[in-house]
Amino acid sequence: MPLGGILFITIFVIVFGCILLLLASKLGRRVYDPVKFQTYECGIPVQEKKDTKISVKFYLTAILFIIFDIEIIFMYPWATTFKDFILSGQGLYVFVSMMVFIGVFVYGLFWEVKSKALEWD
Amino acid sequence: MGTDVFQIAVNCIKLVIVFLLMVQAVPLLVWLERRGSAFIQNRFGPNRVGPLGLLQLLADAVKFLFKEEFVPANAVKFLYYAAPVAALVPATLAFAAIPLSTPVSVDAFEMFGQTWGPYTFLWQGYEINVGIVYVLGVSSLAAYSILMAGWGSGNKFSLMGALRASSQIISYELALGLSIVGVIMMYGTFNLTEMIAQQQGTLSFQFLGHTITSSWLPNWGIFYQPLGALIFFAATFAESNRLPFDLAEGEAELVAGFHVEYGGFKMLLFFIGEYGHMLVASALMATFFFGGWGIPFVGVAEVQAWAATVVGAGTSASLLTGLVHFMVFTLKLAIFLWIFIHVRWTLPRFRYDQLMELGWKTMLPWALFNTVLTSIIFLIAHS
Amino acid sequence: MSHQLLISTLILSPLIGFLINGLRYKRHSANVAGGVATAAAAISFLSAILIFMELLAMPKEGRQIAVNFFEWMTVASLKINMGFLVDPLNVIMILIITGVGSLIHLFSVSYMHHDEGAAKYFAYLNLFLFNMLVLVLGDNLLVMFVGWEGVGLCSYLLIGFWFKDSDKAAAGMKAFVTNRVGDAAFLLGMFLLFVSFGTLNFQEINNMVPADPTFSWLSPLTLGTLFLFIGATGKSAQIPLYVWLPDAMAGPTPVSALIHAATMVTAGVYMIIRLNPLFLHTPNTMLVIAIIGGLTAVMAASIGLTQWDIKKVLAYSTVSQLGYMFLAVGVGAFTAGLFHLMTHAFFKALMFLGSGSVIHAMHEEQDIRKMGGLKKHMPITHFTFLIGWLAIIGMPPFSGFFSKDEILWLSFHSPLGHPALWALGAVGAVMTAFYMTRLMALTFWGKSRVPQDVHPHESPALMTIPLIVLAILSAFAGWLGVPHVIGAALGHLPNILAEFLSLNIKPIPNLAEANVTTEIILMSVSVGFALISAALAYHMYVRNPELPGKFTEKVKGLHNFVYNKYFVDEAYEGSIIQPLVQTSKSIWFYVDVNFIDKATYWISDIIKGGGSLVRSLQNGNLQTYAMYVAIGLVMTLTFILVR
Amino acid sequence: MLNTDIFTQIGLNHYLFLSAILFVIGMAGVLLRRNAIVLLMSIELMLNAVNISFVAFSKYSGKMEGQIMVFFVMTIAAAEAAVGLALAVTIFKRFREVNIRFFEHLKG
Amino acid sequence: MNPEAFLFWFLSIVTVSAGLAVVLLTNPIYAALSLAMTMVGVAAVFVTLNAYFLAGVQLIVYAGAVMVLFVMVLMLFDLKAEIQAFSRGNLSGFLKIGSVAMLGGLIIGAIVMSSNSLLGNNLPDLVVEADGSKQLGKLLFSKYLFGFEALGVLLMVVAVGAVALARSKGGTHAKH
Repeated sequence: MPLGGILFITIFVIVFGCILLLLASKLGRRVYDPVKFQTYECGIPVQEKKDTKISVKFYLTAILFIIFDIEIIFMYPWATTFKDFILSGQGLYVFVSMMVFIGVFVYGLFWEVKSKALEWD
Repeated sequence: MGTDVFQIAVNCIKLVIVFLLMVQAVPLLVWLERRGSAFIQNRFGPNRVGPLGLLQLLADAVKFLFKEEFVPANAVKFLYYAAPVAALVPATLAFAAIPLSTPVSVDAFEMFGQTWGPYTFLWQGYEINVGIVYVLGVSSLAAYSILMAGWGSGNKFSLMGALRASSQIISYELALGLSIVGVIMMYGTFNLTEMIAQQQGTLSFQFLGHTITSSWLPNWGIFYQPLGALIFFAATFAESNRLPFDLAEGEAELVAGFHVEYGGFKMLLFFIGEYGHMLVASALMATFFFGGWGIPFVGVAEVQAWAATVVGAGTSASLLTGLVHFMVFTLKLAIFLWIFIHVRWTLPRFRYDQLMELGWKTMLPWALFNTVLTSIIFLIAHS
Repeated sequence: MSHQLLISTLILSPLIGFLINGLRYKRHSANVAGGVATAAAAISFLSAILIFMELLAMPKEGRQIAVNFFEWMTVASLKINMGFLVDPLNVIMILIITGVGSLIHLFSVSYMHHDEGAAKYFAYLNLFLFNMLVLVLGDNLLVMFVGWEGVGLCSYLLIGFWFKDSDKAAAGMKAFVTNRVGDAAFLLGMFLLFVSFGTLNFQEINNMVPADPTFSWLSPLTLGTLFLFIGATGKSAQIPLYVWLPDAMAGPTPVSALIHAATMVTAGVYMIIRLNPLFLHTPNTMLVIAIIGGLTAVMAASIGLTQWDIKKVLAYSTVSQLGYMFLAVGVGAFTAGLFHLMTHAFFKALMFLGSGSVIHAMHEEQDIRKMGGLKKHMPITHFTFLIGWLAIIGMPPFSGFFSKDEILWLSFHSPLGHPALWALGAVGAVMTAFYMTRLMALTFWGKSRVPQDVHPHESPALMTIPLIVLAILSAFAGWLGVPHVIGAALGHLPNILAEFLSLNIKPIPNLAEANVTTEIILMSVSVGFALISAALAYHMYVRNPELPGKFTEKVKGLHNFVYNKYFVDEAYEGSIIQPLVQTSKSIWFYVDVNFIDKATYWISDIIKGGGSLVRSLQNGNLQTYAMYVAIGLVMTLTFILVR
Repeated sequence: MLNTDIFTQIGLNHYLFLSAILFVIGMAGVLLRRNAIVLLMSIELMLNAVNISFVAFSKYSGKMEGQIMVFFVMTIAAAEAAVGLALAVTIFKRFREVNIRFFEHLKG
Repeated sequence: MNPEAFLFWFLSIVTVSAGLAVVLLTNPIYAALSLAMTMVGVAAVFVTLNAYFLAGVQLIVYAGAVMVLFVMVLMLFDLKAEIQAFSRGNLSGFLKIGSVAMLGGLIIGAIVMSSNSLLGNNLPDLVVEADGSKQLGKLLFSKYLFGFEALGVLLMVVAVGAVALARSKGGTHAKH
């Protein structure tokens, strides 16, 4: 069971990173300057602005990603077993059922492209 | 993880070594990148510190360590610190699952008045039988560190950079995931070790009941899945935020992306993460399409026989075999890493809309096409 | 399997055509829609031909293709399969339906191409074909009933196709309502048959019919067949339910040709032929059928004498000819009935399409008083119409002669027949010859009475080709069922149709002992009278066009009586519809408004009051709802655990 | 001597308890939090809890069906999250607020 | 303490505490990150149950996709710690907490009461060790094919619907 190894290396990496960060924070010299701690905006004073407008495209991308990601995940068990299915004579059946699925997938993708959900400007 | 203390200890040490391997690769790659870019651009690059400037990396590391610690005023402190550490984890976890060489078998031996062994140690962090899914799953966690860094910095620019970077990563993850469906279908397994084992020997495949063999081509995945390999490799560029897809860093628009507010050692950790992704990508490339640790035209048994003549049979021969294969794997890795670097200094950057267009409207459909094509050929070939 | 495929192609291709046209009707141009629909009908026709060949290839005793698609319903002992049966009887029907149907589709492409609702029209037409095929092919009464209702629906939709004209919409409504009366009777008949036999499958019913006839009027089988016959009078426009068919001419002319002449209206005849052993078992019903059929033939023909609308004349002619068919089946001459059904389908479709062609040429003018002399403008239409005319008046050797003559002869000679029935038929035939000649004369011959602003012209090829094909069929189809007198005279020509149908229809028992002389005499009498009557009509309407007016002056009362269709519509209106409307109105007022509505108001008030009490629970807060779910879950779990 | 079997012998019940606890936590989140997005997250938590028990049953009864069901549940959950967040985004655009109190337009 | 038990307890503690954090932390971003942690923990629990493929899918779909979406949305909304994170109301609050507690108690009670009858007497040891993902694939494409296709359609509908929703102008209600 690789779980132990995974846990071990995760914890190790986290501890390692923390130690390094701690070390770096102790070793560096500090000079206090209030301007330095201001948010960096290309040198001009920070403009405090409520409601930063962020394009809705980002969620659209993320939402579409979720949906299509799952569709792709669905292909994985199919891909592993496809050979076995062919050898047991059910290849065409499984192939056709997957093609139906992919057809629906492509239709969805096509719709998104057509409805300009994937256009960035 | 093992049945007794020795095995557990060795496995733990192995994991640490894998991690350190990744960490030490970063300065090397940075050096390579700087010298390489200088070579491409007809400059010298760092050449003062040490022979060929090799000690420059050490100097850089020390400089990083002694940088001033600094937290922006608007930052969310916990996330600001957690992000660089979190950047390390996914790459490490993924890299540890990739088989780097042949397993090493250790004969029974005496130690501390006790008989230990015999053991078989894998030349990898751990073996996972759903390797591909695991690697994909773990590397999809990379988006968190980016988002944490971007939001934790309390800076509009870094938030924007983080969103763009993560959007880009997830967009290309689709093409990436889809491009390997053909690979999975071909090998019929998720297990990376089995994939490598299936790529040994010379090219031979079944077609309509005939077995077709080649006398000189190695049995590598690239010959079965050229389109898949291309899409996969291109997508990994985007996954690891490298040029020509390093929009997150687009200096002109977003100053420097999600790590604007980072400096010193924290920046270095992000670097390690990014180069770690490159390493994982190259290793996966080698594993899926170029026979992993396999040496073309030479079987594992031949190498073992040769090693037995050099150091005598047993543990040491097995170790030597592993080392040889590891070297081959490293060589393959180096080639891909060099391609990464070469591309970075050759191609210009995409615009963001072009990037998204390429991911969704070009690579995703082509990957889908590759999947369908592979399955059709498969269906014809095997029935 | 291949049978299944063939039959599904046959049945489904019009349905698919309907879906294509129906779902996208706004986007299609008339030509595309017509092309799709015609192709669907043609595919259906092709598969019908293939099925026919398959059937021919089978040994004679086993000419049957039964397919069962799925089990439709099972309720107690009632088990209905979505099953279809093809045998010699309905293979003829499907050939007629799809063949004539295809021709009419083709005709419609040109006829309807100006109409904005053309796609809708073709969709309905295809849907009609589908339903008609279901009706004809169904292997049990219920599946048949599905088609029966479906064709009724399509008929309604197509009669009211130009629904913006309220008269036409009303005509559609009239057809539908009249058919409902028949359908109700059909359902009752179906129930009675089910009670008697415990099945609705045709073959099972036909096999279970007792050998000896029932002479009781009240036996369930007599009642059942009577009800079925009333259903048939609705669909096939017989007395007393014929009134809808003349009004149905409000629909587009090809529809009249397809639905109201060639196919749907013959469904009743088909149904009786399909169940012929059962009907033979109940001679009382047969007598009723024969009398009704004969009376309808005469009555409709007499109305046809006086009508001025070209389509109305044809409509009454159709009713009259349907009467002949019923007369035939009523005297047990099922083969003759089917034979006449077939020939009538050809020549009446031909005449309707011809009238469509005329109407098209006359710019939607249907009054024959405004026509005349069209012969020189429309040679092809005239020629084909001429053949139809020859066929319908029973001029040998055209198809109508053979079928009509066989009916007349058998109504005289068959054990169920009677000279009086023959007399009815003969009178009808004479009248038919008269009014058809009148129609020909007023439309094509004589002096032109066409208004100045109308310039008649020959129709395009797309319309004339179906006419020509149908003309050929009307001319020669009669040789399929040569009466054995003539057959014997011409050197033992066999009656192909009767032989082909021998699986379904037993020959009339005393056919062999027929008196040849009687037969020839009767034949000559009816043909002779018909010819005289035709000549009279020619004389009256072509030679001396003023004669008819003088004549009608003399018998004005009678003429008015006939011209107004014996006031049957008015009688129905006064005796049935008005009382019904009045009763409904009073029921509406006393029961609906004063009782049911008030009761529902009370109930709704109670619910409103209760609702306003419970409404506070539904406060729009999702979490409160989730809390209710949680509480419900707790209660359920507690119940399960404690129990 | 305390019987430590309950701690060392991990069986179906342990996983079911874990699942139940996570489920109840998620339910509490749904009932108590006011942020619509946190509500959605709590629902995801509940779904995960159920998935654990599915997989546990799958393992201990030796049937693969449980895992298939988890696969399906994940799909549905992802779809639900996508639609839920799209709704949240739409509502946020309108009201600049994700408090569940603002979504009470369906009250009777 | 055997490794199996250790792993179980470790993972349960991680998962449950991360789950608690989801509900209790007032800053939604921390809640989302804890939920991601929970998801990863659940994936690990799946591994202890030999469901390797599902663990990977859990990582990819939940941790990698769904939670990224959540975090993204929260960051875009820029929601800081909430002043009033929990709903108020004496009676309903009491009812809610009470019903949740009751529910927890009842489920656990039910598990305890039925522990003997859940699986019957003989517990078969599962043989989904190595070939689990293949077995899953075979079952998915034979017995559960319809569900699979239906989900494909569902996903397509969701893709269309979610995009249409997210791009809409925000409903027909007036602003308050």
